Amino acid sequence: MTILDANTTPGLAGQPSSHGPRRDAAPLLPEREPVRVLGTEAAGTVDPDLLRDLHRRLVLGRRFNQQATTLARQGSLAVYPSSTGQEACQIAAAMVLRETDWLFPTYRDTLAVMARGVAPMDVLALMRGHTHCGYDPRRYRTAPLSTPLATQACHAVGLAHAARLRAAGDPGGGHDVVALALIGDGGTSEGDFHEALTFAGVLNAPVVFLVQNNGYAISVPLTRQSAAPTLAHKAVGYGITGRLVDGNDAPAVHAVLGAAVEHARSGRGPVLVEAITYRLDAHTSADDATRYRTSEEVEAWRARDPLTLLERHLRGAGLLDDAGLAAVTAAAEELAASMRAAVARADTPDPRSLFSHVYAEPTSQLREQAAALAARLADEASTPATPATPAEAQA
Amino acid sequence: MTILDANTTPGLAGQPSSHGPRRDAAPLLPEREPVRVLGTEAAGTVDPDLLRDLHRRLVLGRRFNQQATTLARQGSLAVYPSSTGQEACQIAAAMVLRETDWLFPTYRDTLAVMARGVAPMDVLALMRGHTHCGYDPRRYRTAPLSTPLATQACHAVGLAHAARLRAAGDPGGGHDVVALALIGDGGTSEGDFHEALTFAGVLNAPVVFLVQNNGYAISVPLTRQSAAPTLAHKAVGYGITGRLVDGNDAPAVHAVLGAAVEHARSGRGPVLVEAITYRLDAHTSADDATRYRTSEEVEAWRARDPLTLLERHLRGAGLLDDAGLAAVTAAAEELAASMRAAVARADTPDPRSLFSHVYAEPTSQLREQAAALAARLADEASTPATPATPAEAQA
Amino acid sequence: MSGAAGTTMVQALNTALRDALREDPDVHLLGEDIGALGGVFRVTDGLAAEFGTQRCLDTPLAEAGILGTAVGMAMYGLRPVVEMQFDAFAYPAFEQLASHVAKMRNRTAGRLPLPVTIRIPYGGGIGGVEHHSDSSEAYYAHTPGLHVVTPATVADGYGLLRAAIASDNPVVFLEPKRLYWSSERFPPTAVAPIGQAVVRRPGTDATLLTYGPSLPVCLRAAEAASAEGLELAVVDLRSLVPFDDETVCAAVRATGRAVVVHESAGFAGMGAEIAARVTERCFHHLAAPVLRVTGLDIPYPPPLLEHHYLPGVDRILDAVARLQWEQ
Amino acid sequence: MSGAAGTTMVQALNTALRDALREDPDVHLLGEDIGALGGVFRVTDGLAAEFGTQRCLDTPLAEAGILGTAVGMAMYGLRPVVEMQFDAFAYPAFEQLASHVAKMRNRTAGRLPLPVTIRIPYGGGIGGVEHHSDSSEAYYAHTPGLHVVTPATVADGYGLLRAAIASDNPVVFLEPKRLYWSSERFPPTAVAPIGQAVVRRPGTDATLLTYGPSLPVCLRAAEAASAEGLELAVVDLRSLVPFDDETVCAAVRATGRAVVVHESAGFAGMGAEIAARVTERCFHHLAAPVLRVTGLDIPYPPPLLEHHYLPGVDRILDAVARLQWEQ
Ligand SMILES: Cc1ncc(C[n+]2csc(CCOP(=O)(O)OP(=O)(O)O)c2C)c(N)n1
Ligand SMILES: Cc1ncc(C[n+]2csc(CCOP(=O)(O)OP(=O)(O)O)c2C)c(N)n1
Ligand SMILES: [Mg+2]
Ligand SMILES: [Mg+2]
Repeated sequence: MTILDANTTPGLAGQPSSHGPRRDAAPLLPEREPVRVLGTEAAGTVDPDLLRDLHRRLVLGRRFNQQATTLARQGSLAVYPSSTGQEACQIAAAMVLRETDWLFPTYRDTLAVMARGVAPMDVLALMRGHTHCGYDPRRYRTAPLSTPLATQACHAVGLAHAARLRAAGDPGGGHDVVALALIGDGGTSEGDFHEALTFAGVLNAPVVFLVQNNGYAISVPLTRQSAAPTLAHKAVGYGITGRLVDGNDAPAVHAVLGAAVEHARSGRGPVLVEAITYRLDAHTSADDATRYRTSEEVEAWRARDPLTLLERHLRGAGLLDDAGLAAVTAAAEELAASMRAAVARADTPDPRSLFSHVYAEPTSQLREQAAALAARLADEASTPATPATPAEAQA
Repeated sequence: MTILDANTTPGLAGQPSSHGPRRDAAPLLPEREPVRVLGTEAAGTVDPDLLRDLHRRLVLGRRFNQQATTLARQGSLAVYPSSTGQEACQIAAAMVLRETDWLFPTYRDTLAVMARGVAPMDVLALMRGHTHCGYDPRRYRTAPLSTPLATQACHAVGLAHAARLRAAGDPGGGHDVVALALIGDGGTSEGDFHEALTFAGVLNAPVVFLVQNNGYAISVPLTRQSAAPTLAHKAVGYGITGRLVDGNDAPAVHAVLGAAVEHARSGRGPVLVEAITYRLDAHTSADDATRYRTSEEVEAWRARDPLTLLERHLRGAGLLDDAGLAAVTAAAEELAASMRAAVARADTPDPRSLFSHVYAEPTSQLREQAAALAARLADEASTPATPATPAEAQA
Repeated sequence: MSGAAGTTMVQALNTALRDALREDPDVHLLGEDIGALGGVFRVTDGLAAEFGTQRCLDTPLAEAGILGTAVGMAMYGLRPVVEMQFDAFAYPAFEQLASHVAKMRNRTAGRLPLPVTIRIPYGGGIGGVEHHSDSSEAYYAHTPGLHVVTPATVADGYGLLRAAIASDNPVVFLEPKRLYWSSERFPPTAVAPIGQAVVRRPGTDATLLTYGPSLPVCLRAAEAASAEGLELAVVDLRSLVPFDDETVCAAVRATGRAVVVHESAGFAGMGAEIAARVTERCFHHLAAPVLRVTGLDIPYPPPLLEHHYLPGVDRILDAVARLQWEQ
Repeated sequence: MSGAAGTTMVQALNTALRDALREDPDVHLLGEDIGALGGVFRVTDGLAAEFGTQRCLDTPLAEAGILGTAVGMAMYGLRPVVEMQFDAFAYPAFEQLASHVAKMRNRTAGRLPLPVTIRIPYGGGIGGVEHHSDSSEAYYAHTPGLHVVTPATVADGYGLLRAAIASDNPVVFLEPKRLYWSSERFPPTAVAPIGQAVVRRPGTDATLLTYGPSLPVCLRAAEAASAEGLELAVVDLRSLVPFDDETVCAAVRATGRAVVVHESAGFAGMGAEIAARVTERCFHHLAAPVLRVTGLDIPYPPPLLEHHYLPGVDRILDAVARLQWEQ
């Protein structure tokens, strides 16, 4: 069996072999209703420590989103795309991964990236306008926050495939890596999403796609984005497993994603998980969500806030008391304070860095341009600043 | 009801409305085995005239493929991608359309284009190297043969959507148009295929996608192209109906495609039909198919040649005798002879045409370039031809 | 549409779309978030309300699909106007643009013209994060079969967009993001012809050749030079394809010196074409080589560094100074 | 690999890939039909047999997916070599190329270099039907972060491809289809440095600047000119990015006259950059403007007309004649 092999059934009856063998569709189709844990009997069987850990991370994540949104309003960040309401997905995505696994986030997945160990201000470097990616992707095994939608899904497949290739040559070398690609409901319409799933299926790559279906792509509702029964129904078209989970139910997301990651790791193929969730904030700090959705709708979802759902369960099960909550809240405030302090300390990037990493070695053209810039900067430094309008300063 | 409405079921239980309503998946899934007519009881119920018509067109189509391949070998065509073995799909695709419907063919779908009424040499103009498209797409409601794979699927959706928009404003205006997009199994991997299906589903456009799954994309077998149970299983991921048919069974393709076109026309939504077939010839006249497939495989499929299958049925049912066959064969020979004659007559295109249709009005830049070319041509005409090596003549 | 403070570029574009939708039932808009939201820059604000969600269609999030759908709509006789959300997010549609939009008329010997307008907000200077500030005009200008225009004034925003929509050619309509909120006093109403450059400022000593977001910068540079006694002419190309050789060459010949200014990366950029063709046509009138002041040959920088990337007044004046006045 | 008739370009490229696969286990090939078929031009012939279908991987038919997968592979430390089947079929991958391949090193401050080689057969002259003859080098050359090279000789086919694969930069490697079957006597074995142009023929009267498929045409033109007493130097750029200003400017200064020759459409093409930068740097050495002989500004024509489109010896000599010898 090569690493490309997958579970297959015999080909279509009566057709010569060039068209087959083909898979059985039934096991690939998602469940009819999203998987839920909270409010079901299963909730009682989840490890209390896991539940408390999830809760703590949700609280911290929520505070991170709030603080970053405030910083954006104050102009310290160019923009911030909050994941308030989607924290369960964010947190679970990072928690189910091993250190050697790779995460492929979008611009909205700042909490998942932070949960990989990246310092808050480094997560936000992109939005601060300081640098395109504030952390070392290799060190944290976390790709840069991807803005061009769905493109990162292809990268996840390639990386997962490469790891399998390495594992084949070096079984004990720590290459049993899973790649987890995050994507939004809107992103699933892009051609790159389709091509990534096609490659994943054919290569049987150890990759998991988590679609955070928050109901909107900026202003466009899911009903105008896709006519599919569920987005998880797309999986069968690639011969991969589709799963559907309540994205606001933290232990449910954790369980389904965890199973998906182990499915992929064990060579049983890629998994597409659709998590049904909602962003309670606007698309970004620059967006006006009242233009495209009603406050009734937002309130209906606020009642299903992942934090509320989990807190209610923890309280009911006697796993969280006021003291516990106070401790978590204090930690969250500390995080927020550290973010404010870091922003206050923030330095301006060095213009010489503009040329440092375009190529392995600068071309003669870039050396000339760097020298010209250096000369201009030296000039500016030596001449007294002339009053400039903001527009002129920019130009 | 707007033209964008589609049949839907209520949303996912327990989710507020922004994520739904969503469709029921079951009716969208394809049949487990390809639809067949020949060799089943249904064969007896098909109109004998239709069967004879199908047969006649298959014979003519086969001869067209053979003659065009020969012309390519002789250098009269730059290249020819034969559809030998796929004639049932080609013929049925054209037959199920009304004159007002539109066809969106690929390079391989020459027979379908001819069946729309285009003269053989005009179909082949692209391969002759004479012009990019030898016919008037508006007159024949047939898009140019598309070489960039899957791109035409988007055009089909846009055209179908536009026709519905016009129909809404002018119900009696003959705008109840269906667009039929042809595509290969390989083409389904392209992002444009995905985006076309996404748009078709959301717009509920009257479009039918016929995937001629001939088992190969040039040399790449289906098993390396997609891990899907069948390509028809992709449909559910877009909320559109998937159908599976034996592409070598002419009355079966005719029936399934005909039903699909009427499904689309009646506003019930797009349909994706996968027809399982095989190209008996190489990818094109320039391809060496022995590099990637065995003669055993080819022979196994030759036994399922659509022409053989239909002829066997017609003979068995007493619908075709030797005289009937001779008449059809004679018509095919006449077609072949007319193709040879047309090639012999073939003119060289006028170089001034290079500039005629780049823009609605030539730019001053193009006027300059056209004048320069005219001057060169005048020069050449007035100076005695100097002996040039072929390479120099080209350069 | 215009208040006391004047009409903004966004408003002018909005009015152009509204007028086109009113006058021609075949005009249809499609793109991401152009309906209820009115587009991320609000250029389509209110149009879905007035013309319905069919004629101002929120599409799925797939740029090749958007442009490919527009191609099919145009094949049926409609006149689609596509909005790409940002410059870099038009790249997924590059194949549809290069292989179909640009070629359909030609490959069908004129039988299938595609009157599609593709609106693309482009350029930087607005503090956008990566992939939100590309200047992609050279890609389009190099693709035969496309017209490529870009307004630098509010009046041209209206006039060129009307002309683009009315054109039977596919037109890439590049909207300088930096100028979206610039405003002019008089509401624009006239169609501006495609293919004609315009002299925005007369001058005798050297000629600045520019377009789109760099026009205001050039005008400021000319102002500054004038204060030092140098009169710089400023030409706004408006249309990159077709190119107005006549106006440009006349302006350059009159001064014998020229600097091309644009904000995209310089290497193999539009400025190279301008410099090359001006030199071919005006060589013996030139006292100095045509110089270029452009964006750097690096990926567009993060917001806090973008001012180093963008051509500014100083760099333009430096280039003018290098035009060898001693001769 | 080389018979009595010499080594062909296809064979040289094949050998380069084989040698790279042998020497470095991290090198992986991926593309459409590169396995059993050996590629439609047979450049990967025999490599799947020798190195297995994993290292010479037949992919699904999806160019963005191919390049995006290669990006991911490179992120894990592999050295992917992608084959695009034809020039125009690389367009679907344009977003991955422009927004990721070109930018990844820069946006990660050097932490995620992408040593990806993207082989693209390009150009016309082989009787290909539409979409099979595009010259797309200007799109890539205008995109900062990419290296762009193109061999014009069999030896460079080997040498530049080895250098491209060994490079830690992403390299767009453009293979002139017209030269695939040209052959040279000695089997190539040496790596050719990226970024260095080479003078293929010395000359004193004017300099032809060219690359890829147009080199042989320029050499024939120089031959013909020589017969009439004019000695034309011919420079083969080999590397469009980085650009070898030194070699090019020296060659132009030596003759004072230059013509750029390439086969892609002229408008905003690579020739514009060459003409503009040579003029900027050598203005006072020039007796005449740098002229361009290029493909026409039209979509690539059908095979029976392509000879009118391609720069030929006559057009080159015409341009040389227009270099104002009376001065
Ligand atoms: C290729 C591309 N096209 C367009 C955009 C602009 N854009 C940024 S976010 C967004 C909506 C994305 O929606 P979704 O995928 O559902 O993710 P969400 O924002 O809801 O997390 C759009 C259209 C982009 N970033 N990339
Ligand atoms: C976008 C694009 N990529 C690559 C090609 C080159 N190409 C031409 S035909 C072909 C195989 C197509 O296979 P399939 O879709 O199954 O159709 P078939 O040839 O079997 O009819 C390829 C790869 C192309 N024409 N367009
Ligand atoms: Mg969303
Ligand atoms: Mg096929």
